[in-house]
Amino acid sequence: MIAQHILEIAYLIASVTFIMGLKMMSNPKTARKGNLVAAAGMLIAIAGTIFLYNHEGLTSREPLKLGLIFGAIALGTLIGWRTAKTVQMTKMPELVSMFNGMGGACAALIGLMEFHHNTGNTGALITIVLGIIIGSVSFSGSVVAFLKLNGTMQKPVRLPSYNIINSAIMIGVFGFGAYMTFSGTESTMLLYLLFAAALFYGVMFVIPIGGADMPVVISLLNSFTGLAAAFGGFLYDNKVMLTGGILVGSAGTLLTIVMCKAMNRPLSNVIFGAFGASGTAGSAAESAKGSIKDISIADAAVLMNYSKKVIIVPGYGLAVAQAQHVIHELETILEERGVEVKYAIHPVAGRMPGHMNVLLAESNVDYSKLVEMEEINPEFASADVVLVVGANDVVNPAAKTDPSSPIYGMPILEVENARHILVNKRSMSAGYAGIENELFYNPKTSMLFGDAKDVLTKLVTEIKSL
Amino acid sequence: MIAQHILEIAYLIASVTFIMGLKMMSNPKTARKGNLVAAAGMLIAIAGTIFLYNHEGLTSREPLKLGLIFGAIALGTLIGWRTAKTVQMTKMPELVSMFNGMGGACAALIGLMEFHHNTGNTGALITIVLGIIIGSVSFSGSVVAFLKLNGTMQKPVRLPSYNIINSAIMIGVFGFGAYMTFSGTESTMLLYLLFAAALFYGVMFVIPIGGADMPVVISLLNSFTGLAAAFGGFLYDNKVMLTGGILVGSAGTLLTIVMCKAMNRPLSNVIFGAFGASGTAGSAAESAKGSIKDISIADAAVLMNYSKKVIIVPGYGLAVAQAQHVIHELETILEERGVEVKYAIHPVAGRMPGHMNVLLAESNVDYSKLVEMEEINPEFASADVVLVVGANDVVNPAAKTDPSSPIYGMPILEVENARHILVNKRSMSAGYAGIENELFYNPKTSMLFGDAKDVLTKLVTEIKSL
Amino acid sequence: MEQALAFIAEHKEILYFIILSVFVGVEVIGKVPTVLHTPLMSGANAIHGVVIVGAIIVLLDTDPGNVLALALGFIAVVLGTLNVVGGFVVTDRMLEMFKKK
Amino acid sequence: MEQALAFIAEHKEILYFIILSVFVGVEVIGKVPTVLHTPLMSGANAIHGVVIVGAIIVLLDTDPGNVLALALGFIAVVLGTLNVVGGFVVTDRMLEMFKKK
Ligand SMILES: NC(=O)c1ccc[n+]([C@@H]2O[C@H](COP(=O)([O-])OP(=O)(O)OC[C@H]3O[C@@H](n4cnc5c(N)ncnc54)[C@H](OP(=O)(O)O)[C@@H]3O)[C@@H](O)[C@H]2O)c1
Ligand SMILES: NC(=O)c1ccc[n+]([C@@H]2O[C@H](COP(=O)([O-])OP(=O)(O)OC[C@H]3O[C@@H](n4cnc5c(N)ncnc54)[C@H](OP(=O)(O)O)[C@@H]3O)[C@@H](O)[C@H]2O)c1
Repeated sequence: MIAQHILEIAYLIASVTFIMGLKMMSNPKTARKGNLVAAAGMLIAIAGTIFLYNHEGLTSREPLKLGLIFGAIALGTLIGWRTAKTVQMTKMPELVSMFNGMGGACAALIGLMEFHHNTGNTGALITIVLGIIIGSVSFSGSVVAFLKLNGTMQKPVRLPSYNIINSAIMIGVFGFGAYMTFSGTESTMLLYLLFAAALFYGVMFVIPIGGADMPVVISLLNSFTGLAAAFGGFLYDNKVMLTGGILVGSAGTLLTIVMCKAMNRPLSNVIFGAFGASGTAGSAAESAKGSIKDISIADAAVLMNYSKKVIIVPGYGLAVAQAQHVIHELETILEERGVEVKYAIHPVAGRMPGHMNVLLAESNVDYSKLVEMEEINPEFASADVVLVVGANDVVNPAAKTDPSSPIYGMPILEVENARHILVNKRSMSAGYAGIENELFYNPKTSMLFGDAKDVLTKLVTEIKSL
Repeated sequence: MIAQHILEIAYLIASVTFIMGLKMMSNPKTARKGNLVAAAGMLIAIAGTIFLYNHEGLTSREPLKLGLIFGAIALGTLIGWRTAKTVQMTKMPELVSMFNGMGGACAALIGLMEFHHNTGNTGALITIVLGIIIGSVSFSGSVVAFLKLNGTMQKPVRLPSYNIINSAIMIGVFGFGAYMTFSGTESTMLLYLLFAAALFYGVMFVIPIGGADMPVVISLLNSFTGLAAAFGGFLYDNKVMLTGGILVGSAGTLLTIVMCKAMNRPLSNVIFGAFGASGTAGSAAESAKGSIKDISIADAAVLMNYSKKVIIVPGYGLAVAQAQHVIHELETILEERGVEVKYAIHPVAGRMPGHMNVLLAESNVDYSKLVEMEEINPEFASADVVLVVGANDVVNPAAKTDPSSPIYGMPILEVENARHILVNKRSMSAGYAGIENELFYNPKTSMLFGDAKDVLTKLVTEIKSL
Repeated sequence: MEQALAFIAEHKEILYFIILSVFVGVEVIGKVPTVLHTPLMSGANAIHGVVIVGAIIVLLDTDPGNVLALALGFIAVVLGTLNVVGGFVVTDRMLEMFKKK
Repeated sequence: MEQALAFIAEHKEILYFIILSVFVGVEVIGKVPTVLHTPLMSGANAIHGVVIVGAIIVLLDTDPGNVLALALGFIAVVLGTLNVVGGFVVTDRMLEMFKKK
């Protein structure tokens, strides 16, 4: 009995650490500590369960089982730790996606194993079946998301009227689940068929969505996994699984919505077919307004070297090109020459919210040089040069001027107020939103075509030689 | 049974409305609706209790009882509604204090009546006794606070080493409470003695605190009453009393701390003797720096009439003088003459947070003219005239320049950047913090002595005649 | 010690309830701009008037022959109503003035 | 209908628990600045790894002779650990870079 009581208290403490951890993670000053607090709580919950959990008549702690548990934890820790420590910062979305999938799979497996122990107990079966379905969808969906971000799966695969097909599949899966719950069946075959069907639905759910929308999808799947964990909590009447699961479920849902809002498009748009992958990406065919002006690396170097103030606008292309270290070098050398350099950080530049901050922080850029959109916008007027590196949508004036544009209404960085605008990208192709950008035709704008890393490296060499 | 179930659901709904209501009240756009949402939930909880509550074998609904209940509600509604509708906006702190006291008394009475029904049941007795003590302290404390705000009780009454005496009384009351809980006594006499002792402690708790600190005290007593309501919830295992009580208890505590922070002093300072009432108030004897300059109403009128931009800084004196309507008149007439007029709102101007907003909103001042401190501070430099009406501490430059000042560190309105500063107050006495204000000796400053309402009325007449 | 543990574990439901409610209360208030502090204090004040539910219960459960109890209960309900009605009405009055013109 | 009412009323404890938890989750996240969205998503991701507790329970409760169940349980614990450890470590790595220089 006393062991049970201590375990309950351990769960209570862990639940509080989860709340406190999330709360602390919402403030830059306490964020890191918050993560550690939640991790400590997790440790308490896990250790408590291993040593104290007891279901009269069922629980046993043979050396074999304990060996398996510790072996599994050791293995998982080893792989998880190594992957997390070695992965490149630009690969964050992939990583979160993968870890999320693991959690979903874990929840589904628990359901698969508990199904036969609960025949006839409808209440328990409801939570089990929902756990299997949601966990599996989260798992297979995360894997597809991972492959898409990875570049392995490039194009969105879209069957004709895939929305209708997907809805049908979803209804089918849940109908199947209802049958498994209420029919009293004990068939293992059917159980695995349900598992397979849910996995299939997860694939179908994510496959039509464009790669660029993956962060939103991952955030959504993240909250799904939370839900699956909560169903596990219902099954075992386990409070810490409930708090952890529900917290992540609700917080993840809100975060998904917030991410969509920051990009100025409704969530339904992301899921049910949206510009992220629609044909428009190629058809940036709107009549070009004016002509494009090139600039040589040498001229750009001179221009920047003799400026008073340069503002750098990093975007998705910088992340892809892994140019965060070179840009820091450029910044350092310019500062040495007495040029004031700042970074203008748009909240949705890159492919995840806060992507640019993480990236530039990695390359040791001084935190105080990263200026948020609202603060930097008034400063562009006093900048001699704005250097746009691999950014596109976040500097597209159509968001302010063209009500028919899909990004209309999204706040943008008002770079056109600067004296000179340098834009580095590889070609004239569109960005995430798949639309033309008038900025490139602005008389003040000069293009520096090429891969961001290449161009910046050359620029640095050039400036050094001045 | 079904009635019970409906009642539980009614309580669930009411609890959710309380949370939603508080949440909505935290946003200016939804605040009013939020209040109504919470009120609707309260109605549901009350009606549900009257018609559906049932404690097998105890509950009965004779016409007499129902008559008493409806009579009491009718009486309370009549008085509460009338008072709330007719009271002047400047009397808000008094009103909140009074209503808070009523809630505390209600909780204490419940405890007094339930005590004898629960002899021997220690768990119940704990909640009952705590409910009586906290409810009574909240009641008598609120009454004292009311009298102090009201002006009936002017000076803080302080026995020598009152902190020690008060702590002793507190320990005594709780010790007495513990005796009542654990001794198994059934003495009615002792029960009422406990009630009286708690009332006495409430008086002693508030009486040494200066009148100006009352808003903080009221906020604290507000959370006490929440706690008392929560203890009632424990007693009856009544969920809606629990949620309502705990929500207000925790929210009220945070609000108290936030209020103290805005005034830059710790809560302990307020409770255990602080400058609010210490001797310094009169001894604004620091050597005056420079000399005071008077200005006539006529000259002030001319100055303002021919300005481009006037910023008005309202303070506590404006509230006391009930000059909010006259100041609006002044603003209107100046605007008619083509002068740009804005109000600079310091977060703790007046005697309650947000006091100035409520006051000026009452007199129909356009919401967009009320500018928060952070936003208006850069604007003072472009103002021709700043008119300070009954404000003192919130424009005291010592907060920025003098580390030994009790208000050092509090953000202030930087009026000294304006071209001319007009200050209206009745004399050279200090404000809430009881300290000298160098601003009045500033060469740019001219004093307009007199009661705010008088002076402003004359000013309006004068400007009209120009 | 053992007893304390048992007490906590046995009352875990209510403990979770209290902890979660406290967090909700604090988080909900945390975002309030200074302008709304006065109305908020007043609104919260009205909400703790829910103590009136207890007063009604006392009155419903009381022995109908006990005049003192009936009288006390009556007073308690009056006080609770004052808290509720006064609180909500005055909050509404304050917030009414905030609406954009 | 009546059954539904009874169901809700009988499960009120857990309903309050769910509702309060949802509010806490939403309120706590509501204040996060955009900069912290990525680390937060990652941190939340680690927290739902608490599902590992369920995997451990399954393994502890399983018949020690059932090899398939033991194998599945083993895999479940590995997956759960990956979620937990990977999630917390990567979040820490991200946040480490935010610290002021
Ligand atoms: N941050 C988030 O949370 C998030 C999540 C999902 C979606 N989004 C969306 O992503 C967009 C972000 O805007 P953004 O301005 O950062 O990016 P963007 O609009 O997607 O544009 C990126 C540009 O970078 C260029 N580029 C690609 N690889 C490059 C390389 N190696 N070197 C140099 N340039 C390269 C591309 O042009 P070339 O091909 O011509 O080189 C492209 O036009 C927004 O529309 C936002 O809504 C954001
Ligand atoms: N807002 C809150 O939440 C809150 C709560 C508690 C305390 N406080 C404290 O209250 C202070 C507020 O600052 P404040 O600048 O608004 O007020 P203040 O510093 O208290 O000064 C008010 C001034 O108004 C003058 N005055 C009084 N009656 C007047 C009348 N009828 N006509 C004209 N003038 C009159 C007084 O001077 P004469 O006597 O010479 O006329 C006094 O110097 C701060 O120290 C703050 O910390 C605020």
